[in-house]
Amino acid sequence: MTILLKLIQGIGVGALSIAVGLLFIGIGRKITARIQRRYGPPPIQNFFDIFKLLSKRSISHGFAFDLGLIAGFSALLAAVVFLPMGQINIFPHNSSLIMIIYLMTMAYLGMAMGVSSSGNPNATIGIARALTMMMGYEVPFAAVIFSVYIFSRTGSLANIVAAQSGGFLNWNLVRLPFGFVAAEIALQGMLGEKPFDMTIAPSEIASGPMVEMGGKYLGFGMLQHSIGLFIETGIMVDLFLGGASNIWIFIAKQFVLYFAALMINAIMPRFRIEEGVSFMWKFPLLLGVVQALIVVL
Amino acid sequence: MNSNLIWLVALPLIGSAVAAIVVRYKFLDRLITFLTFATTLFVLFSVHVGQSYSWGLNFLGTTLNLTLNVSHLSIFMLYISIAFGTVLTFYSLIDHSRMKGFLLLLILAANNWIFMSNDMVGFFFAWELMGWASVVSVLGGREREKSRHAALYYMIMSVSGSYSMFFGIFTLWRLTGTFSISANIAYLSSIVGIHPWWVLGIVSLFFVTFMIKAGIFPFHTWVPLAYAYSPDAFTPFLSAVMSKYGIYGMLLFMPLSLMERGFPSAFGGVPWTNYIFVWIGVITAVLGTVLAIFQDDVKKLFAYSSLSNLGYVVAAIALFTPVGITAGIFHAFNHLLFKGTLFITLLAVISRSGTSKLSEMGGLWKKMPITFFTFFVGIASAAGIPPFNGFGSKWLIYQAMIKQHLPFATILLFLASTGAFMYLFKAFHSIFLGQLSHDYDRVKEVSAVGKITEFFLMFAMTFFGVQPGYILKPIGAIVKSMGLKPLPVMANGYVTGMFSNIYVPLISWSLAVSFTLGFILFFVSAKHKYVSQENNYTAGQIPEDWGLTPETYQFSWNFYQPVEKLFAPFFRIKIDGFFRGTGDWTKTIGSAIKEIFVGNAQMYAFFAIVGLIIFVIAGWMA
Amino acid sequence: MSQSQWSELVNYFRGRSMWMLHYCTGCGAIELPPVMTSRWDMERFGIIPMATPRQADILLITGYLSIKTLKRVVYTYDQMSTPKWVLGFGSCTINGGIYWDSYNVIDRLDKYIPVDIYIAGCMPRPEAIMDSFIKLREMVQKGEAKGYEKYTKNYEWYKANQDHVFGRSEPVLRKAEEVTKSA
Amino acid sequence: MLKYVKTLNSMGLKARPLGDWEFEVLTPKERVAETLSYLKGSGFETFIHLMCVDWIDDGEFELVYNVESYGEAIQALVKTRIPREKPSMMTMMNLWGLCQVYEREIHEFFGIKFEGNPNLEQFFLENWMDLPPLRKDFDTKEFSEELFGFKEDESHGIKAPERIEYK
Repeated sequence: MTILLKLIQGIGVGALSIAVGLLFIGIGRKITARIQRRYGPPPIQNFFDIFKLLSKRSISHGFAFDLGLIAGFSALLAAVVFLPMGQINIFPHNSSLIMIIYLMTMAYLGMAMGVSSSGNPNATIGIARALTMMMGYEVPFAAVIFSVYIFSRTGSLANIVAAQSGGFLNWNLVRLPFGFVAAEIALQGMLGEKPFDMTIAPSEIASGPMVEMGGKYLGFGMLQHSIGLFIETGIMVDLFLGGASNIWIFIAKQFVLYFAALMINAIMPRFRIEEGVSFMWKFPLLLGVVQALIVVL
Repeated sequence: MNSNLIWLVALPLIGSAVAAIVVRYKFLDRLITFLTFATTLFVLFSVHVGQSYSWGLNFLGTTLNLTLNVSHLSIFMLYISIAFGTVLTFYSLIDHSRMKGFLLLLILAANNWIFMSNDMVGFFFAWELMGWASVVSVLGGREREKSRHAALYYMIMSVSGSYSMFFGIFTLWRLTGTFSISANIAYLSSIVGIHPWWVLGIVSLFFVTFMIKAGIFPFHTWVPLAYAYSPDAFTPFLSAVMSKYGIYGMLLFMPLSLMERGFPSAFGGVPWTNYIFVWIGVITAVLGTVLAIFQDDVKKLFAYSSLSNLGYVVAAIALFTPVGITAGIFHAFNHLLFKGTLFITLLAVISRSGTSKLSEMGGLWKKMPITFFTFFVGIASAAGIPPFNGFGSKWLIYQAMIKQHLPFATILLFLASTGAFMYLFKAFHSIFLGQLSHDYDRVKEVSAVGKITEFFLMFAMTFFGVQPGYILKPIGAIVKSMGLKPLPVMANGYVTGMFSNIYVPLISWSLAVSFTLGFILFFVSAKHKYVSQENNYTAGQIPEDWGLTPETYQFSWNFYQPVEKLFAPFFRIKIDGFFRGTGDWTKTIGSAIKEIFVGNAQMYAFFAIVGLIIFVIAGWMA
Repeated sequence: MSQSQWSELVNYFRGRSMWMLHYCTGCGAIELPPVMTSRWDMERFGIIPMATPRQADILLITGYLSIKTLKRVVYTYDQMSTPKWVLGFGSCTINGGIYWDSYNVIDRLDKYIPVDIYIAGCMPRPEAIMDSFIKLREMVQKGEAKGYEKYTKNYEWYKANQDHVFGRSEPVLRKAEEVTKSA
Repeated sequence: MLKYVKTLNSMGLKARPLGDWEFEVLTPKERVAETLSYLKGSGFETFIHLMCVDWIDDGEFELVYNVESYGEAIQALVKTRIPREKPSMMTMMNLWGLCQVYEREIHEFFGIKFEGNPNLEQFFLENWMDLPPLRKDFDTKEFSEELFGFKEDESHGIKAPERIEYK
């Protein structure tokens, strides 16, 4: 019975993350449009897009292509159930942050496998850029999460949230400010927003990994992006903003983080790849290391 | 007295002799090799912890006791090495590389002896046997000239390591009068509080050997050469099993808890000797990763990858905490499994494509789907992706490092892990994905034997990923035998780190459910049709008039060019700063080091003489 | 939900989200930036530019097409997945425009691929483009924009027209013997 | 500039200034290489363009080599006429490698053969079998009607503009 309950809960959380992610992207499009003095699409535009994509015919390059795209979506769906979000916490004893990060890696691997098996060099160039950028932002982010680990004496997100309970002053945002800034910059890279959006460069490499994806494949890609957005901002909320008491506050906090990322996105040009990586290894990493030093000493 | 122990050594020797007689008949040679491995595995089932066997040997008037002893660690190592050897020899029954079965059997004999030996003479003899047999094995690579050079290089390193160990053994013998390993270690741990520097010196002599064998920085230089130019069927064994001898040796000496009593602690409650060793491991991991990213030869790439993984292992076991040792041994096992698998699939790929250059392959996944999936599971394991087996150990290593409050080492290890993802994907893409060249139109999938092996390996990697308990329990026994508190392994798969827990089957269930949902969504949505690989952005049009061919669209050359640009200053430092230097002094030292590493005949002769002198001194001291 | 209701729903969503691949051949491409950016902002109708034919629903041909270009347009059109629509932009796609008697520029686009909407003008103003988007959206939502089905049904005719242009095996004009082949 | 005109005139070529920054040289076909190498040697190092004019009534093609001296900011037009029947010209690739492409284009559109140019294959056109299209005796309207099936009053109701006849 509990298994069934957990199953339903898990599917519910998955659906929620998709819906919230899509809505976020939609609102993000609207906000970006307003910053650029446009009217912008309706916030639910992404739901139209998803519906259209899933109902549109598409081409495939073979089973590896299919499997890769499904893996990209499903692995993230599998990861999101371990994320504590407000009062929804399906597996409270299994929310190891590193586990979630490695589960997300599976999604990237699947995605990379799928798009590269199409044989389109633009896709592979995009993937190579994405992996390079990943090496860039994961290092400062690792510095931050290990600082938080040592600081909170736990590696489980649920316990990290519990350790921050009791008001604003207990949030890691206040206690570990350098780490927060570093993680925020790393988050920008994780979300693939400008100035770190060299992976998806429509004018240079024909939108990179997505070049051969159409119809439902692109739909899966969008779903993956929306869940990824949900998880990444969710991790940040759990790590720094003290989690939340219920799901709505949690989503609100997530949106605050996403909003900040959007603002930077709307006004920034794009880095070259090695510039992006070296930026990540200078300023955010320095902050992360400073934070780690403060925590350890 | 358990005479079955002696069979573990004798059987491979007999098999080796028989195989050497029929070495001309290649299949027979391979068959005997496989049967011997299988029989040895069968004999191993009758071996249990605590058994021992010894016999006297009259040597220069004194009686020498050769002892075989089965500890928790040895039986673990024996099982994994022989089992992997059996799988490998089964697979290579029908491959075309120039590996000699009898040499592999000699190594097996040495392997069993090393893992069981409780006296240093036997240990040293087996070590030498293993070393020489593997040097000769390396000789049979595809590129004769290069493999000869690699073998020579490997030989030099291995011989210098042996001298060092020889010196260590005789020093110890002179101090204690016995060759027994356990007695010597007990002696060392008794005097470590009084003469820490002495103990450090003696142990270093051994550790140099072990580090050379495991290919740890700064003794890693032979690894890429020997791996890349050894016969393709031998490389899996070299990488998966033989690199573990060094780890085994280190683990033998680790219970000294190195200098805990004699030296002050560094950061995080780790004795500073161990602390340095942790950093050596971390540097190895990062160095291996960064260098692997730029390789074009796939075997070299995975050689550096092995380097990196052994760096992880060393960093973990050097902590000498329950989590660290568990994580280290677990990772050593996982590395054996996935890197063995990867090298086996490479054997399949290289024998079919005829090249080991990444830039010349591509698109093989349609031709070799099972090999492709095996490779995929292999790299997923190597990247530490759940639910495959590499995940648990990497996760535990992070836990162990964080527990000792070593954030910087952990960050660097994490960097190595992300970098690992990069080079693994590079290999994956360049071999299997991308455009298929017309040269490989006639490439076929591996034979039935190969398929069975690949399915088995895939199963093994998934099984030990989902159920790590089966491997964590014996490791727990090892940890206990070292006098530490083993990790609580609640049920199979429930891993408790010090910082958080994971229940691996839960991850697998979650993945299973989500994949089901993904497939349902995939098949519910609109239909798709399959198109050929030419039908991508060139729109089905191959502009051969412009001198472009499908291979032109294979993106595998200079795969990580931006990263190369990023690391370019460091490479400059290495060449300009280190060898050319800022002054004559540096120049002299630099050229001397260069001499050693580049190696001409005089230098090797010089090495031999130095070794001889050490030998004489050791004898005199004895 | 019945079949027709379902397709009505699908058509509604398709009309609300149309992604465009702009094939910029001629001078007309310069009219697109104002359409995309803040002056007219086509994103408010869910229309955004896409980088590859795989992702696109609308193929917007902005100008004259030489024989070589037309070949690529046909490839691109074939690479797009159904449902897909073509917008012919400017006089050039209608009757060749100022290139009406050129030796190398085709005159009518819908001989070679089915065009759902033509936008007349040389050049059409951005309002005209926006208007055509709205028209297309109405047509899609009513289920009238069926150019891709016409293409499948009359493929032989289209193919013959394409081959007539691409696959010439003898001179078009009678004065062939005067061609100074020796030159 | 005048010194070049003077020198060229003294070489027996007809040269005259066309403005402040341009002068033309009329040469017979055989002396083009000589003239151009003289100009290149005296500072006209940049080859800008090779043009062709179809003087159909004279039965001649006129080739115009446009070179420029950046140092003095003047251009020279070296003009030569060749008969329309079996037109041929020697290549100038040994002076400027760039000429290869221009000569290929001229060959494609006018049918002039350039001796010594290794590659005169089709460049812009595909599958072209008619008269070279930029010759005056090539009827583009008829071609267009024949190939693209264009009729002037075809259902669009748009009347095509009157065709300008070139004299």
